Amino acid sequence: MSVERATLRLAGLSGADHDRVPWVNHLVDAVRAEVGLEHGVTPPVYDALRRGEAPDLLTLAQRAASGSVHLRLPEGREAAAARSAARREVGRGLRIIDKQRARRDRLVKRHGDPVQRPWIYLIVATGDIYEDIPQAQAAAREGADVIAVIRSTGQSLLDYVPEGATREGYAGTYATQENFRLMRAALDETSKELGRYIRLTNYASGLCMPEIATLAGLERLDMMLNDSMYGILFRDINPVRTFVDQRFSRQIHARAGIIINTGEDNYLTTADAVDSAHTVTVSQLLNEYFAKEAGLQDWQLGLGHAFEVNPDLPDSFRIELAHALLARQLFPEAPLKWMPPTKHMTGDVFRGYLLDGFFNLVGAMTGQGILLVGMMTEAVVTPFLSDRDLALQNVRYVLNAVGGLTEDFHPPRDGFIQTRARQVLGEAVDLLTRITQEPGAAPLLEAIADGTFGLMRRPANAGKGLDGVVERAADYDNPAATMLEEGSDR
Amino acid sequence: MSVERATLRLAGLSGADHDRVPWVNHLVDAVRAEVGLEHGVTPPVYDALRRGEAPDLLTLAQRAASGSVHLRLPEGREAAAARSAARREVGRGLRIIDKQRARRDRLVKRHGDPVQRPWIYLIVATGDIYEDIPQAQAAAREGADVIAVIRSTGQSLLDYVPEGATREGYAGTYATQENFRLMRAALDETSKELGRYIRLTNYASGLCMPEIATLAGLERLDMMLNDSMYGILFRDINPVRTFVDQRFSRQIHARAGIIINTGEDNYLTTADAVDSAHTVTVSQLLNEYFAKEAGLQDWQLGLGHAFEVNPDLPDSFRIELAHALLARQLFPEAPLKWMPPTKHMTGDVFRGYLLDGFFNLVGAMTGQGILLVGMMTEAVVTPFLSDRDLALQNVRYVLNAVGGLTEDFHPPRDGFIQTRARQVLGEAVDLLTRITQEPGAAPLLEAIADGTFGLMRRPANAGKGLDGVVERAADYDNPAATMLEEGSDR
Amino acid sequence: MSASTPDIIRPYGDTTGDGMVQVSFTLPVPHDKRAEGAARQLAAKMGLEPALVVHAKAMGPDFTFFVVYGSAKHLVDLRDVTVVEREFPLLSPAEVNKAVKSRLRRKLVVVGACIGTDAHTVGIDAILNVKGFAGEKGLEYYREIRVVNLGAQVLVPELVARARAERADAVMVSQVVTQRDAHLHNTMTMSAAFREAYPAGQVPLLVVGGPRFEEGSAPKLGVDRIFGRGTTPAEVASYLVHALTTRSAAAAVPGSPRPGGAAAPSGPDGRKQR
Amino acid sequence: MSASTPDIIRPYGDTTGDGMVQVSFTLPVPHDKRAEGAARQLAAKMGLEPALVVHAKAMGPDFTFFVVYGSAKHLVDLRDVTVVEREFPLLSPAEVNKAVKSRLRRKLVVVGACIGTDAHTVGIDAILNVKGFAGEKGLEYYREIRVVNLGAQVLVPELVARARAERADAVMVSQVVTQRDAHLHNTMTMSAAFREAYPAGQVPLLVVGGPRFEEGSAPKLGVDRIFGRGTTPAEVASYLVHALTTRSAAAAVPGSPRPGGAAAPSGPDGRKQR
Ligand code: B12
Ligand code: B12
Ligand SMILES: Cc1ncc(COP(=O)(O)O)c(C=O)c1O
Ligand SMILES: Cc1ncc(COP(=O)(O)O)c(C=O)c1O
Repeated sequence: MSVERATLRLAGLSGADHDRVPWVNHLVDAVRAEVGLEHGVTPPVYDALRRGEAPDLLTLAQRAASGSVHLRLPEGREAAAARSAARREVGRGLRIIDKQRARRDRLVKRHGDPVQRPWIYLIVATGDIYEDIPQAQAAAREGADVIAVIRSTGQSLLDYVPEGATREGYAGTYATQENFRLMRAALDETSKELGRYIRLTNYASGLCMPEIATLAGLERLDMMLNDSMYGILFRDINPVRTFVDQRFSRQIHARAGIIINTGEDNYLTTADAVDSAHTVTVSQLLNEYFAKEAGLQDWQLGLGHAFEVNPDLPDSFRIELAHALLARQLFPEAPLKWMPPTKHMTGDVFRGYLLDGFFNLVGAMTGQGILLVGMMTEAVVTPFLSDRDLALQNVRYVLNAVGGLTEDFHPPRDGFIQTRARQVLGEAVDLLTRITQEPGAAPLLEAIADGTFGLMRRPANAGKGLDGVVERAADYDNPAATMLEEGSDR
Repeated sequence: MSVERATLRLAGLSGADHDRVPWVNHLVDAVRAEVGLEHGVTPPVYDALRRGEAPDLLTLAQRAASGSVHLRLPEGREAAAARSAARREVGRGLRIIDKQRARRDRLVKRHGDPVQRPWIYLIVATGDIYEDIPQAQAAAREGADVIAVIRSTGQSLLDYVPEGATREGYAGTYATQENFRLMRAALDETSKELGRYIRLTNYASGLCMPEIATLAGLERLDMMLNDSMYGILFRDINPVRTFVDQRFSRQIHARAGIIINTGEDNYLTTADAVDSAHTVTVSQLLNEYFAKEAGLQDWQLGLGHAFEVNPDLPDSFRIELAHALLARQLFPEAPLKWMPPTKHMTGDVFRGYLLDGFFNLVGAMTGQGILLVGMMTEAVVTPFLSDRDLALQNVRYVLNAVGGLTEDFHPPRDGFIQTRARQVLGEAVDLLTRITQEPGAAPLLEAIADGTFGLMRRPANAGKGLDGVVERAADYDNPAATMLEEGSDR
Repeated sequence: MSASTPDIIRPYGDTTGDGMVQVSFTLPVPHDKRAEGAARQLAAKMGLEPALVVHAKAMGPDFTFFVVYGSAKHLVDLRDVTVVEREFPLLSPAEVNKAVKSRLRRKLVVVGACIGTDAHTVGIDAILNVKGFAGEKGLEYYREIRVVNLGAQVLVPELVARARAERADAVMVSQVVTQRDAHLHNTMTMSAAFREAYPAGQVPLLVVGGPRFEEGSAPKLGVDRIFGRGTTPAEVASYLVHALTTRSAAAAVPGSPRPGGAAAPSGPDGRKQR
Repeated sequence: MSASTPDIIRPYGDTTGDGMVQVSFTLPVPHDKRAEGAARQLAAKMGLEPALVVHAKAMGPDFTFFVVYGSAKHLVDLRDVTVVEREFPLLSPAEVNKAVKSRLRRKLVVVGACIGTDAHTVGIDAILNVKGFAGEKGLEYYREIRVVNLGAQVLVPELVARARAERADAVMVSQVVTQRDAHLHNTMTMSAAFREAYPAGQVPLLVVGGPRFEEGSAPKLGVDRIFGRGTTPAEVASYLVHALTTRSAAAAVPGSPRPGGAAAPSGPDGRKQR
């Protein structure tokens, strides 16, 4: 369903009614009610426009909302005409995405990439875009290379994308097209000021994953959180819907030159980081597989992993080193995303600051691509301005003073670290073997239903958003999907 | 002069008048005034006792203070008799020291040594022995293996040792025999409670170095700060007095089984830790030389060095590693004392806590013997109770979680670390060569006079306490010195 | 040191009575001498005297971060500290089961959820799931307790409906996200909805938990009890037995106040029932 | 954000006006619920509301360490902040030399020391020695200034005697150790001794420095000026020129107050001269 709405967004439909219900929702709902969605939303819509039901998409959506348009499934030549109109309009959207990608390339060339690896990734999460902006700019000035705007709790389960600039998120700010635009513009300014292109990140997840991915492409976001199973496992979203939405979103990301960030860290917030280390590896492999299928390149794969081993465990740091090295060696070309301790952070902010220092050290020593900066107040509040500043100071010290330790770091083949890495890899292979041996037509869906991942059972015929899943008819047409597959732009 | 007072202390003279002037001072001053000190203090004193000027040492000292005894230099048989009486009495003191050493050995056997290296060394510094005690016990419970009671500012320039339990020190607590006793007793209790022998440290430095060393031996202190040149350079104490006092003190330490801690860290609080790294090495070599000369064993040489490189310098951490490794390799048998950042600590206590973490890491990775625990409030106050607790938590995390990194740490021969270590060693050798090439009878004294160390010129005929330096006469006798030299106890 | 603590105490740096406290904060002003003066003013208003601004750092052009050490002039009077001591005995699972069986004569029904948009289930799962927390089994493990765990992001009407359907004796709600007081708003909405949906006096026991509720705020939020950081399942089970059995006893005496210290009949605004 | 800051501000966590502050301290009580209540009481007295005790840890049997986050209800009024702005222009060494030469017509004599038992000379050396500080040369480098640096642990009578002998225009004293207010006691002893030893109005300029003096406390301590953390030699040299030349001008008018804001004729106790 959200794939169809995303398609309309590509065709240029935006905005919402006075109840903040987006026009794309009205129009898709109307099509669904009158003709069904199994043929795609564009055939009835462009047919209606051709028939003069409305002068343009927006008016059509408005009229549809009040029930005053007639929609039908065109056939024959009319269908062909509707299709080609749709393709033309949707192509415009794709060309905007292409232009934004080109613009990013130009800006990166002009302002430059960060000088160091890992790139420094920081979160802002005030809930108010107008507080987020100065905080993001401040963070960039202090050294952040990537700014992630965390989403409000609950947005993932909204079956629409809110509209406009928002100031009322809880523990995060709504992902809206306008918020994207405002933040990107602010960071463009800051990039210029700093002579370094500052990347912007948000979340393509939840019930509106495809639409948000599309908006990200249109507004030149640079990275998106986008995991193949996160919505299923952690948001109880229907698995089929998730895989469908995910494919479309990743095609958009591939097209837009957006780096995806996957969510393996989440496994470790509920499961134990030592016992379940191999599930991280398995998830990375699955994410890689689906990403390649959707056309993403290696440099776009910000596969995730995290420093979540209980710090009271003997040799906990070296266990982390082993895990981080394993990921590094399995995906040598990917800009791995290394995420900080959260579960074992406490109200002792001094201890937290220290742990974050050693997390940074693992990141530096194992050549991670993206370093999500840890906050000493992790267990207390969403980050304060000063937390970010202190955290960046921590990163700078470690990269600058300690980073070179790589030269002296040579874990012996039969030493603790290499042995641990081999063990985790072995467990991952075992798990994958078990999954492929699941009986049934779709072993992965079966495995998910069986609770293989994160101990959560998620059957394919349950979960949120299930009613938005529609089986395609033989004549299903979606010009966006087609053009993304072809790589064409008109 | 203090050597003579120390000798009287060994002979059992203690206490002070109502103005808190110790009786040893009264008696030595009286001898000096009436006969001079060039023959040693004991011949006139034991001669007077033999002549019945007083029934015992204490009464003699009291009468001497009021000018009511007659003192003279005994000759011939009388001299021999006085000598042997003195030897007998001073021998008692040495036997107390021997007993305390045996007692330490027994207690260590009973309670055990710390399980890990480095030993964890913590400072208390309230100025009030009755606040110090619970703080020291708390620190031990949290993991400290060694407690150092910092001295009040100014004590080093007092030409007497204060008496009794004291509560009025500034930024440290007076070193007195009673304070030593109280703290040692409290820590004996705590050792029993914890099943781990907790060591106690103080400072044998300043104008009363030999007396304090003696009191330390008598009260079973386990380590003493004792540097061959600290007093000269940092307290402007006369060089000759310092070397004389130092020799005697170290003989006492050797006898008492006390580990000395040298003060190379001090060079780096005024000079730059990179430029002057080699002065640390030179000082370590000198301290080793003088220590061996005084009979100290390798296991008693807590040679000092410190983490004082400017943390803003690129690779600062690896420079520290190079310096720490160099010391480790030059003195493989010595329990090196590794000291935390102080100069570059600021009011940013979070940053300070992080730096201390990486300081701890160097300590663990290079196998240091004694780790002086750094405090996040270094730039602010003498440590709070909570600072110590947090600092110990820091140490525990690093030793436990990160310490094993040693296994993976192999600085390549031509890499940054080994190259830097070789450079420092080269500079140290050059400096020693230059010193031995100084013209004059005592090249080291000349070098000190010339400002070779710490850029401070300290001529041999100047400095505080010069008037307490007396050239020995041919018949100089000091039974303590003799017995220490001989290793005899009666 | 130990033995008897005096009634009046002050913070302790390294000497009894020194009052020493560490504070850090950000002021929305550029870093200059005026900013440092402003920091000192704030410290003085907080009662620190003397106060030393030991660290001040510009964070961009508009903000300055400060670290201050100072002696707090306030005295802490331990006699004024009201401790919500556990108002019930801690029971073993066997004792809980026995008590439920003998006093309720049926299984005790618990319905739990993370409400609102909160998706942090680890805390409530720690209490409810068999797996439990800190070595203690969760409520599911108790033979005489029936647990219905609705999981995350449950809407209040849904929770009320389910509680009614299951004839819940107790409703357990977790709230972890506190930004903009989300936990307080959600809890109050929930308790209001229950009072609306049930006849007076028949509302199930309302229990909320989460790491950042203020102690003693249960009446204000309209719930019976709050559990905070580090709660263990046994505490919760013991509380349920205590509260429900006292309540059923009290119910015999019409008009008697509801049990559980926190459930005093009037909230701070003078009326608990809306 | 920038442009004009409002007059009334509050601490900033992540939202304008949220007042968020971090506090840590130790209370001399065993760690239990009462201790946490005591911590909340202290936080409340410091004006934090709400206040969350986010960390509490026993430190042995008698002490508990706390970390608290909370919203400080205090408002900071920037209009009430009195900033001791530099009351003199910052001069280059050449300008200082020229001013001394033309106005004093002789070398300016400075006698410096760490007094009492304080042996921290790095600070005063940074100001006086040629080597200097933060890239600026120290006062020894100035052709028209004669520096007598007495070093560490100088006794006050010794300092007074030397200042008289050298006919010092200014006496510079450093105090770094602050435990038990050592720096304050030593400074007051020093200033009293100078007032004793010199006829009224002829006391040399008394300047103290160190990282932990309270701003604005010069009158209380009986000195002319205090320099704090991060002082540079040029600031001190410029101040000397300013203070001494204003003073010599003022000296022409008998009875006129001494120059330098801090040297107002009466201290807080109403009489500066003892
Ligand atoms: C794990 C975790 C997650 C996991 C949650 C997985 C899951 N299934 O629960 C994931 C990764 C999904 C997640 C996501 C988010 N999280 Co989160 N998360 C955490 C983390 C790291 C640990 C929380 C935890 O599990 N604690 C362990 C449990 C056992 O403790 P507890 O919850 O306190 O429970 C105990 C007691 O409080 C009590 N209790 C709790 N509930 C109840 C209920 C009853 C009835 C009773 C009796 C007792 C009780 O008993 C429990 C056992 O003792 C914390 C940071 C931290 N270190 O605390 C952040 C944290 C809670 N998360 C936070 C945020 C903001 C989010 C997001 C909203 C971020 C975003 N915008 O995307 C998202 C979205 C989630 C959402 N919609 O709510 C913030 C909340 C900030 C605030 N104060 O408002 C925190 C503090 C991190 C931070 N500093 O930013 N998170
Ligand atoms: C270096 C140092 C030492 C060196 C000193 C070497 C020397 N020759 O000075 C040594 C190792 C000898 C030392 C010893 C001790 N130290 Co120390 N030391 C420090 C340290 C690490 C740095 C101080 C420093 O040099 N700062 C750099 C200079 C440039 O800064 P500054 O002094 O603030 O000076 C600037 C301004 O304040 C101003 N200024 C200062 N003086 C003056 C004077 C005038 C006239 C003017 C105009 C300006 C001015 O201008 C300067 C340039 O901007 C600090 C910790 C820290 N990181 O701050 C502890 C510290 C100062 N030491 C401390 C202590 C307790 C001691 C001892 C007393 C410990 C003991 N009991 O043994 C001993 C004994 C010394 C004694 N008798 O006084 C404490 C003081 C605690 C307190 N607040 O009371 C500190 C804070 C460490 C701690 N947390 O315990 N120390
Ligand atoms: C991969 C991934 N997607 C999405 C999210 C965001 O969660 P929600 O969808 O609840 O906004 C997260 C949270 O960290 C994540 O890790
Ligand atoms: C080697 C050594 N001796 C002695 C001291 C103590 O100084 P003081 O003699 O001033 O008490 C120190 C100070 O750290 C030191 O390092």
